[in-house]
Amino acid sequence: MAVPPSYYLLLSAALFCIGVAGVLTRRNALLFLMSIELMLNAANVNFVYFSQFWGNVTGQTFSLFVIALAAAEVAIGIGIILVLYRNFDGVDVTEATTMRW
Amino acid sequence: MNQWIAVGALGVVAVGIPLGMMAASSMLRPTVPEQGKSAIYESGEVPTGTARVQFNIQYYMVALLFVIFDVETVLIFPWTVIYRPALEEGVPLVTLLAPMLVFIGILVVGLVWAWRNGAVEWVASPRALKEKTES
Amino acid sequence: MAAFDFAPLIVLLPFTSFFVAVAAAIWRPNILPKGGALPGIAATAGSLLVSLWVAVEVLGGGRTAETVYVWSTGVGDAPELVFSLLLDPLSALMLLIVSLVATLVHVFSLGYMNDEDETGLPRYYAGLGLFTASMLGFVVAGNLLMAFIFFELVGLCSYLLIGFWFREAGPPSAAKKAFLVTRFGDYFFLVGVAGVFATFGSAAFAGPESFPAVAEAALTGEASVRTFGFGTQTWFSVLGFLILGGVVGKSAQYPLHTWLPDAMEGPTPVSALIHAATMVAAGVYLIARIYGFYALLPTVLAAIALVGGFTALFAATMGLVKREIKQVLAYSTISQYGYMMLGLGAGGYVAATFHLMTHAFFKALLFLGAGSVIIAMHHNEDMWDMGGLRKRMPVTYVTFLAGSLALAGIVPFAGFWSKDEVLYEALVHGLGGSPILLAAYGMGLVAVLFTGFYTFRMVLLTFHGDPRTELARNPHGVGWNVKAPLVVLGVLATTAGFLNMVPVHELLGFPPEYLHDWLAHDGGRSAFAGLTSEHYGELLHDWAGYSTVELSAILPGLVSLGLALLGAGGAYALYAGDDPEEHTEKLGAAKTVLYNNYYQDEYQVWLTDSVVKPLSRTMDTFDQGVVDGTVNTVSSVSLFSGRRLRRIQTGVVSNYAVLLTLGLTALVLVVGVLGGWFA
Amino acid sequence: MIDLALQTVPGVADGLLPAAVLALTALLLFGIDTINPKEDSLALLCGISVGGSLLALALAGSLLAAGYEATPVYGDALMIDGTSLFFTLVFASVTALVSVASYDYLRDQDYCAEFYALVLFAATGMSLMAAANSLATAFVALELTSLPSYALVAFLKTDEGSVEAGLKYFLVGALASAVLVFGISLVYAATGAMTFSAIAEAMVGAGDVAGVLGLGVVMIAGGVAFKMAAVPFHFWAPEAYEGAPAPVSGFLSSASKAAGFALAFRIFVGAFPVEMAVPMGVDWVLVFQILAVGTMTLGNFAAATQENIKRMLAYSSVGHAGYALIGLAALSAGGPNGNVLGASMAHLFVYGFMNTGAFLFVAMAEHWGVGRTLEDYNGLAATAPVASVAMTVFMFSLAGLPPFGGFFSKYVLFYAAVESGFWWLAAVGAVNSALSLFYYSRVVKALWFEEATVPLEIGRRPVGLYVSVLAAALGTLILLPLFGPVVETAQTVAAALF
Repeated sequence: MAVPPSYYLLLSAALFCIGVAGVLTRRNALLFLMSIELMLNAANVNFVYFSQFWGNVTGQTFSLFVIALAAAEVAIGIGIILVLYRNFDGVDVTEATTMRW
Repeated sequence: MNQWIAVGALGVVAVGIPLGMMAASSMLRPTVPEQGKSAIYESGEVPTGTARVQFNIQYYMVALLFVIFDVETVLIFPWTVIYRPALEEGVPLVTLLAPMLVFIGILVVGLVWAWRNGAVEWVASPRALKEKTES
Repeated sequence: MAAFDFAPLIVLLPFTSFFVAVAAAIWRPNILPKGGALPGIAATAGSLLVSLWVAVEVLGGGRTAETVYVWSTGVGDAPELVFSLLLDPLSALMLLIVSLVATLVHVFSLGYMNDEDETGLPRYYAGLGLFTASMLGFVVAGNLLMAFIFFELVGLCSYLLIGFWFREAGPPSAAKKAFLVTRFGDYFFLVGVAGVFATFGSAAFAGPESFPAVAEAALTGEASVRTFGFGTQTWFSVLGFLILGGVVGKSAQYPLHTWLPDAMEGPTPVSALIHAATMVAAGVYLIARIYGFYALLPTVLAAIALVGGFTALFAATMGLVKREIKQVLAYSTISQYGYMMLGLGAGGYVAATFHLMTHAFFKALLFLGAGSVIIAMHHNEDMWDMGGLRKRMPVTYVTFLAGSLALAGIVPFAGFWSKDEVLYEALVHGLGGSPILLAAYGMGLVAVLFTGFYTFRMVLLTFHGDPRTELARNPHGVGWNVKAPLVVLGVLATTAGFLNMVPVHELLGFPPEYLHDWLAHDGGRSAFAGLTSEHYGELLHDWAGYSTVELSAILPGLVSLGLALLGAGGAYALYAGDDPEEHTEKLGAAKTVLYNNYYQDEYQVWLTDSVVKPLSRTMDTFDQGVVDGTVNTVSSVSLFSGRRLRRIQTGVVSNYAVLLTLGLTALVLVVGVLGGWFA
Repeated sequence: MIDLALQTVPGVADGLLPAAVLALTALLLFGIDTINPKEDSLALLCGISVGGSLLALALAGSLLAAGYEATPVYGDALMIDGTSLFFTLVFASVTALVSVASYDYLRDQDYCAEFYALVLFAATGMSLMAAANSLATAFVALELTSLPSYALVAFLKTDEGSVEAGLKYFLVGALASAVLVFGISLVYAATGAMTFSAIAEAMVGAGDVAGVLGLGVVMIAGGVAFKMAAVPFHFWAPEAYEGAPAPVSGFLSSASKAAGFALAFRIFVGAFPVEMAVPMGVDWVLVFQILAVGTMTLGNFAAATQENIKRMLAYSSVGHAGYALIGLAALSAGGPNGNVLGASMAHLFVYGFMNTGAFLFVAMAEHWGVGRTLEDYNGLAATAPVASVAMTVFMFSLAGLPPFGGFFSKYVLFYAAVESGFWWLAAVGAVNSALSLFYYSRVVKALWFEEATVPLEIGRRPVGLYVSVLAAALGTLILLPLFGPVVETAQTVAAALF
């Protein structure tokens, strides 16, 4: 009862789109970050499945890299969000608009 | 498709049982709202405020350090997978070990740097100190 | 070939003087006597001497086209980019003209700038030095890329020099206008250069590999070139028009002439340099330089001739009504370069070169003369404030008159012979089966009349009559450094025409037509056979379909002379005698004279109001409205759309995410639909 | 001599040495800070940083001059060849310039060691991007470049502009890297391979999943376009460059952008060859054509209306990304692809000097307390003539006026585009160049021709900034006679990619 590859693609695409929707609608910087994590994990679904599909471990290894880099990204992101909070008294990404046009 | 029916049935049951129990109990129990019931349970202590308090920033620093070093360790995993087969294939031990030592070495440099820069030291903030002396 | 070994010095000497002046300006502003004029004079005089030597060498049959420096050899079949020298009769002649005029302008600047205690002199002389060096570099350029580089440098220097008095309101904007308008043309040129490289794989001017030679071979089918899907002739014409864009901008031809009158804001010696020998001449010289290419393209030639003829007429009418002496000269410059373009377009390569040369002398003379008048008038340029300067400045007057006679085309001054030849070439080729040239000829002929009129109006208002202001009664004296250049140029403006007296030669069989002979031969070097006027004649006949009718040069000469005299006479009739207003005040009783003056005044008013002014105004409206309007519209549309576009950048990062996502989606859709992913 | 030195480093391929030097320098800086976190000797840190980047520059230069053969290392994960060394040259020189300039900028700042270490880590990431030979290394190297960059942009923790810039850069960057990873996952799904050569081989059999592959390719293009600051992935750029410390703006807009291009050249030429991808319907050339035209136009049009010089430079840098994109947009099966790509590389090389120099001049103006708008620059030339001459050189060179380096690179680029038959790209580029002259000349006009509104007091001549601005100006000028060798090298190494 193998699940066809297209199902996995649809699953990851759906995850990705949920992530995109979160990015587009959320104003809280932390939720913005979480949405991006979701998008990264959508990619991980693909990697893990297709690694098995093609019979090599490249994809699974790469998904580990993605996870590690996502953590690093979050670390930097939290740092930036902290200074954002100090300078703008909040973590609303739409508040920081001193530069435009 | 019949195997999917089983999956669906499992889902229905999984959601249905708790819902049913909650529904049943709300129908059977007497409803006596009281302030003490909705108060925060702090193991008998009188709560000092709401649960929505701001944590000291240093919790985040420690958490961040944990997350980073924790996740970096995951990268050791693929190496361990190939370690033994590669040794058996006759790859020299140095060739196999050196990259991982370098990797860990770099992590150690980062950790020591963070340590020396006070990332893991708990510095009492002036405000916290003040609160402590006041209470 | 010793002279040719020293030829790079012609460019390097003024360039060195530029460095000296810059270094002085930065570190020791007062170290150089005369604010840096002396190195400049020495350098340009040195260039002049070397140019003379080169000219002698060329006269003896010497020619050279050598590579001086290789920029890039390219990879595979990519073309080489090189700096190369091309010394042949045309460039030798132009070198003489440029270095001579530049030397005289440097000397004159001593009187115009130093003696007037201007500040920032090292900067001025640095600019002059670089300007001269760039133009000389342009003249000796052996390929189109190098020519383009120096062409741009010339534009940059004009920007620096026109804006010399940058603390005043006018000069900086004039400088900017000059720079931007010529740059506008130059971008076409740049695309043209790239196109030439892409098409021919070479941009050299001389030799069998040169692009005119390859173009000719391609048209006969002996060589194949890349034409990007166009017909060979069509594609060459496109290239020709692109290069022409740069020429039209630099040589101030319609419709990109608007910068030139404004450029009068610069110091007068700079105007002399710009108009006589350098920047404006660069455009015409470029066409002459690659005439072997243009001679293959009848469409482009016709366009050149029409643009030239129209510009000649159009600018002449505008010159009729100007008050400032330099404005009149500015419009006359545009008009005269129109003649050169007309000459080139009509197949008169020699005639146009000839006019380029004589014009360089007499226009430099007129500008320097005007500069002398301006010194005398304490920098008042309004001719209606002058009058009667003849007696007070005899040297300036006599030389200015010689220049004016040359400009108006009165026999035997230089301008007559050259302008007459240009018109003659247009006429004979026009009658010989290219009727479109006749239209250009007609416009050029009418312009002769106007030229005579405005020239003498200028002379009469400035020098004749009674002084109209206190300034004109007691003019400031001018020194030797102003007079000497005027005398040298005065002699040249009078005699330079004798080099090529076509009608006289026809009548008497002598003296020889020196310039024709100079440009016609390859000096026994077949590599340069493609650069001779003989060869151009064949090309014009074979490819452009230009043929001549047998026609005496004397009759057309008389016609244009008659028209010039008519114009001059008209000016004399209107402006001779003393000034009306002054006159009325002094001789209140003399009613007849007053009536006559009144009549003159009325007539002048009538003439200007009912004929010239509407015409000029129409022209001006067109100029301001349509031409400037187009330019302004383009810039304001750019700025407006720029302001709209930057509004996308709302400053809200969520909106960026939305736009980024939408952009990506759009890209996916476009590529996907075209790539058939959804099929 | 180099060869001998190389033998002594076990486990590191000699072509990777420049990158290794950069990484070790960064670690060394961390080490110094670890030993003595409180007292930073700025001169020492700056010296180490400059020394390291110059050493990397020298190594890359000598390897390139010796004609380094293309060698895949670490099981095809990285490819050391002329292209990677060429780009390493760009990165190392920009890093050196920025390090010198930061000396004055950091004088009153804390965390100087971290600043330099982050710059060098980013430079390491860039040189790995230029050497990437697999989508995995490409992603890791890209993140290694991006993460320090985010921190660098937000370096001035108490400055609202810097923090806002960092936030925007980070959020857009995170989004773009998520897009990139998803693109990579789709390509992996369609081909089952990560290294470029394997992907190119597997593409033959991927005809029936062209949609998945194509979607992945376009998303990868989006991910690298973020690094290049190409429209519509450029939104972070104006703000990040405006808000960041000026040396960082120079670093990002020159080196980081060049790294994006290096990666794009590698991925698209190596993994998705034109002659295979386009017939399959995966027409990434079209993607880059759209991006190139949009980027050029939007960048230049928006720059034309700016009053803030830093922001104007930011938009102009977007515009220049559009020119450089011609290198990818004018590729065709069987065309003179090496020339086009090489011309684009040479343009990035020249651009590295002139653009860094321009931003460093802005840094100098900030150092003096001059404002950021055009009006504040009025009459600056009277007070600081030498620096203003350098700035004039940068402006004219950016505008593509002869005889500066920028003219030649743009000329060669447009010429190569025409040569490949994409004359319309060259035409759009030429029109945009004309527009760019407008706003560049405004700066020159303000410097030289306008009167200062407020009398300008310049307290100190910052040595580091002066040295780096003049070095950049010198570079821009030296590239005039040296442009021949540069473009030849670029075109040779680019031709080797195909």
